[in-house]
Amino acid sequence: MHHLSRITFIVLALVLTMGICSAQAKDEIRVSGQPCLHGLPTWWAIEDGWTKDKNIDLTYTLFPSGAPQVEALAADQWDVGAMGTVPTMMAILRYGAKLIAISNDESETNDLWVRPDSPILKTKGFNPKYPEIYGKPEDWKGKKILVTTVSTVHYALDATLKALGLTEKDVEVVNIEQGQAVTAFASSQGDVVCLWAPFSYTAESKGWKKVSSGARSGAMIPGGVVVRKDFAEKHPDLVVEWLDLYMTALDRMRTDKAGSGVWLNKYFAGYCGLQLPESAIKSEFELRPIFSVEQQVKALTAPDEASAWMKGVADFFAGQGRITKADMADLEKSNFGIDASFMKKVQEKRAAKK
Amino acid sequence: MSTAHASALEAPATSRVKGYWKEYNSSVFSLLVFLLIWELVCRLGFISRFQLVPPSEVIVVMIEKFWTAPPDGATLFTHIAASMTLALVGFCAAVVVGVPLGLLMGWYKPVMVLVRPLFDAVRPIPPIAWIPLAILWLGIGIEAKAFIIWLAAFVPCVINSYIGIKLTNPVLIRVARIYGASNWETFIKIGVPSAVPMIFTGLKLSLNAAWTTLVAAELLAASEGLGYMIQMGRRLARPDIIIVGMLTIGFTGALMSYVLTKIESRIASSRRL
Amino acid sequence: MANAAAANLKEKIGAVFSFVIFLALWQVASMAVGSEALPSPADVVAKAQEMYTSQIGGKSMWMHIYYSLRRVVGAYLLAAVTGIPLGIAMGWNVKFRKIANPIFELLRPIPPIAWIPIAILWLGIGEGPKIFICYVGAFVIFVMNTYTGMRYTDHLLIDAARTFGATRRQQLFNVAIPASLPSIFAGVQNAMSMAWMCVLAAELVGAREGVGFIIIQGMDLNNSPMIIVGMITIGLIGLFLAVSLRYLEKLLCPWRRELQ
Amino acid sequence: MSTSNVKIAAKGISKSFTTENGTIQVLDNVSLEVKTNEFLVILGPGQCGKTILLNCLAGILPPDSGEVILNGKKVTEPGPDRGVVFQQYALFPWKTVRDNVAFGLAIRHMPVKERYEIAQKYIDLVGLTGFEKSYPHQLSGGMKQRVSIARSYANNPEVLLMDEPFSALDAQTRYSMEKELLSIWEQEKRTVVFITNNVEEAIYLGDRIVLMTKLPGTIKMEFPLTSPKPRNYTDASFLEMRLAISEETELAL
Repeated sequence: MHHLSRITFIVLALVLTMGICSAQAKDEIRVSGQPCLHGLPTWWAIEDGWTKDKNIDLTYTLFPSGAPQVEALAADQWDVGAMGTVPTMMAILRYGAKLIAISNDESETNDLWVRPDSPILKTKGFNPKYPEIYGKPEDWKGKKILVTTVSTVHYALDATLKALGLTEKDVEVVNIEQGQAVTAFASSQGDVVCLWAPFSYTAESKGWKKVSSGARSGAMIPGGVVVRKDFAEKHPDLVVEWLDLYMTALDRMRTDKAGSGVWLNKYFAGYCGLQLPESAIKSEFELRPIFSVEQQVKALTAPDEASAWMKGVADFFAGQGRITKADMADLEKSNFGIDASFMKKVQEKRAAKK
Repeated sequence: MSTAHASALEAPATSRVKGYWKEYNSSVFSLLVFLLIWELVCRLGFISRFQLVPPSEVIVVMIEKFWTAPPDGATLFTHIAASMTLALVGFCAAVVVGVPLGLLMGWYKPVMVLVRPLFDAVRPIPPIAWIPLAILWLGIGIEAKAFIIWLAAFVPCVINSYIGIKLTNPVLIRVARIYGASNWETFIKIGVPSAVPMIFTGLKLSLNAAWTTLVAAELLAASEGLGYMIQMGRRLARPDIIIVGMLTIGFTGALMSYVLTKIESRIASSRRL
Repeated sequence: MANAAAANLKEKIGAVFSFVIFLALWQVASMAVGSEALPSPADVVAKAQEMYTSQIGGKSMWMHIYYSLRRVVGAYLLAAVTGIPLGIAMGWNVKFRKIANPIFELLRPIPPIAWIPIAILWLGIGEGPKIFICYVGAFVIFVMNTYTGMRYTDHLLIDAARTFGATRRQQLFNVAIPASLPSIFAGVQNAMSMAWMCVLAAELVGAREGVGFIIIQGMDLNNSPMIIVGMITIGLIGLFLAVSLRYLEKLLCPWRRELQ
Repeated sequence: MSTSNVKIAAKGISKSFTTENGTIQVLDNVSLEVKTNEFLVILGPGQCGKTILLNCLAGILPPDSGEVILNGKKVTEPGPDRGVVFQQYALFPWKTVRDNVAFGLAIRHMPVKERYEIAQKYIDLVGLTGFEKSYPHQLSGGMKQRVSIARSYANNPEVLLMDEPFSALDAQTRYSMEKELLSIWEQEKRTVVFITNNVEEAIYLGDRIVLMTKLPGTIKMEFPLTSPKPRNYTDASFLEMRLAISEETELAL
């Protein structure tokens, strides 16, 4: 009797501890990413054997989206990773992570779509400050908008509405996950759907029309590259080494779009299980500006760039009541977790090589 | 004879309050111990506070959530009400369709032969898998979410009604036939009433299934509800909100099965008398 | 005997007939609403053929099935090893029951899918959380069935054993547990169905393989035929698991025939 | 009556139960003595606490006051020295006839071979030869009760407590079971306490009949039976006794 309950207890305890205590090798960097453009660099480095002559060992873990990625960060499951703006902010706010690079500018790939017969398409540039946004405020009013709330695309929607002089109260916002949003919109639900890549490529292939985006509405949505607080403090050299690799990949993606496209396709189809049309792969590079090392250093240090971009997102969240005033103060105090030192070291290293 | 549950008979008939206390003090005690261990595990640093929030903080958040909407956009009551509505709509629809179907399957062989294979084939498919099809067929309103819950709640209704009517005492059926009742009359007057206790067990299982499918259903275009609350807690990296959502689902679910058990025993005892 | 065989045949014909009707209705419905909203059976068959002969995410369908089964079986065994003893302890020891039951009752209604965040926080992103999600589903069923079996053990049998001088331990192992076996076996079957049903939720955690992953990819790519092939695959394997366990039970529990 | 000859005795046993409707006094100061190898029948109407009394004798239920003495020692719990044959058979459905009969021996860790030899002997004795490998659900009511009797006998108890063992059987089976029980008892004498609500059964089997009243159960009267067994239901002395007891029973009701 007593044996049984004791055995049950021990087994339970073992099961729990097995997962919690995960051993960590010393010169290993555990990298996390998503089935997205900004996940490619590390996978590319591993597959293409870039680390052969380096003394670091990369392991790569794929996450379906930002929420589990941040949860795994809380569980000390990875050291560095690339993700969207919202999880980046949450990782900084809750777990003290550092923002060490901008993976890409995702403003244009967070976009709003309508069906070709939508009245919104009739006018363009109602507010001359935002010439690429379609529709008059009257056209938008009362529309049912499918959006994944508390996300970057929600931020883009908010900026679009503001550009038209509207607020969320003037429209009907429906919270829905991305994949389901496409399905719902395809079956005639809602009037506007807010998507991010690669879902927007499906929208394009269905003949839906883009009426706005983060970029068109002045909402800057930077993809974040973050490092875990502990790891940044204990192994700054490893972080620099990895970041160098990451930047090498970004440089290639900037300069050799065709060659990188082959790898991106391999990553999506062969590793993530995501079959995308060729045009989508091309769009990935066209719609997502990527920064060089110099641009990165500038963006991370200039007061009107990374910190302003992050503040824009944070203000939006604060306005929505998603983060508290205290959270906002924390974020501002840490300058949104921005830490340019690693990128500067990469710059120095490259200069020394030359 | 009465030796079996002598212990139950031995409870002294004291005042009602005292009786209730005696019945539940061990539960209260056990929950307190549970909370204490949880608190200690967090406070003594066995587990990082990022991985598990201590109950003291969870309780504070839970109490706050009764009147504050941020960060997940609605108060706890709104979430509970939304989830309850959803679960009950799905549950009622399941009862309305599932019980008659189960009864007919048990009584009329052709119905069974035709429906059973499909039922068996559909049963192992998890409710979440239906989400895209639910959107295609029913849109993104309450109908689609209720459909997901309906799928889960439907199964126990059918199975228990089916078994219940199958267990009808054949003697009663023969008696009815001797008195000239038609097959339909026998079904309504003998078969259905004798299946009632089994159906009731089915309803209980069904409500349970409805409640546990809630989170899956609220993955589909929800703006309130306990599943949505957990979802928001994840997006905002707020483990405390997640745990409040989970515990509320637990509490409400436990409360619902308790109430149903009480109703069931009341009905059962009135039947006996 | 011949009668039974005839009835059996009738049932099989009925099953085939019902599927034919179902497929016909499906075909008509998909023609009515268009293959965009509902792919026709032919679309699905074509997609299935494509999926089973090519690779998805670098793995064949059979590998995906293998990965899902591995998770489910692992979780299932773990749930059996922990759930059955817990159910026995709760059913047998009053003190233990009083302590464990309220906690169990509180945690029981929390569905496996709601455990996803906690599973990731505790176990990371590897196989751990996926097994954990399936485990939660199966564990509850194992505990419930074992506990119910123990509680409803005919007290007369325990009394009978006591009159033979059976110790408390002997009463447990020679009477209460064997008497609960039918209920435990019902749990063995239901727990398997449940663990298998949870595989989709488990693979929502973030997987690159598995049948659940196929459905999730289908959802993300808005590819209905792919989803339906995934659903049918899950359904068929679930059915297969249920049937094989039923067969196993007949082999292991011969006295249960009286209950059927 | 010399005390040394007493096998099992109840001394001033009282027992009550508390329910939602108040306290029910089931046994009120019941005392009785059973001599070694005596076949004592306790006869009483339904709901008179006979079963509770038997459970007290078996040690399954502790009395509120009073005590049960076996071989001069106080009884506190059930033991292999007292075999019980239950009204509802209480056979283990997952065990074959042979394993059911050998249960008590298995509990005592007797080697399998020896165990089965003894079991076989009693299976033969109760006339179930050939059914060793059957499961209880494959047997009729009478056969199940035979298994139950064999199970008790196989354990070699000093006292056999039988709780209305034949009440669930049809009349025909009941007669033959009574006859068979008597012949088994004649072959292997034991102290028996047999509970019944059937007057004929009591007269047919008993060495002595103890008549109990309705709730609260007390002992109303005793009838010694001296005529040789097996008795004939149609004998004059049988009918006379039946009449005598019936009159008392009716008064008791």
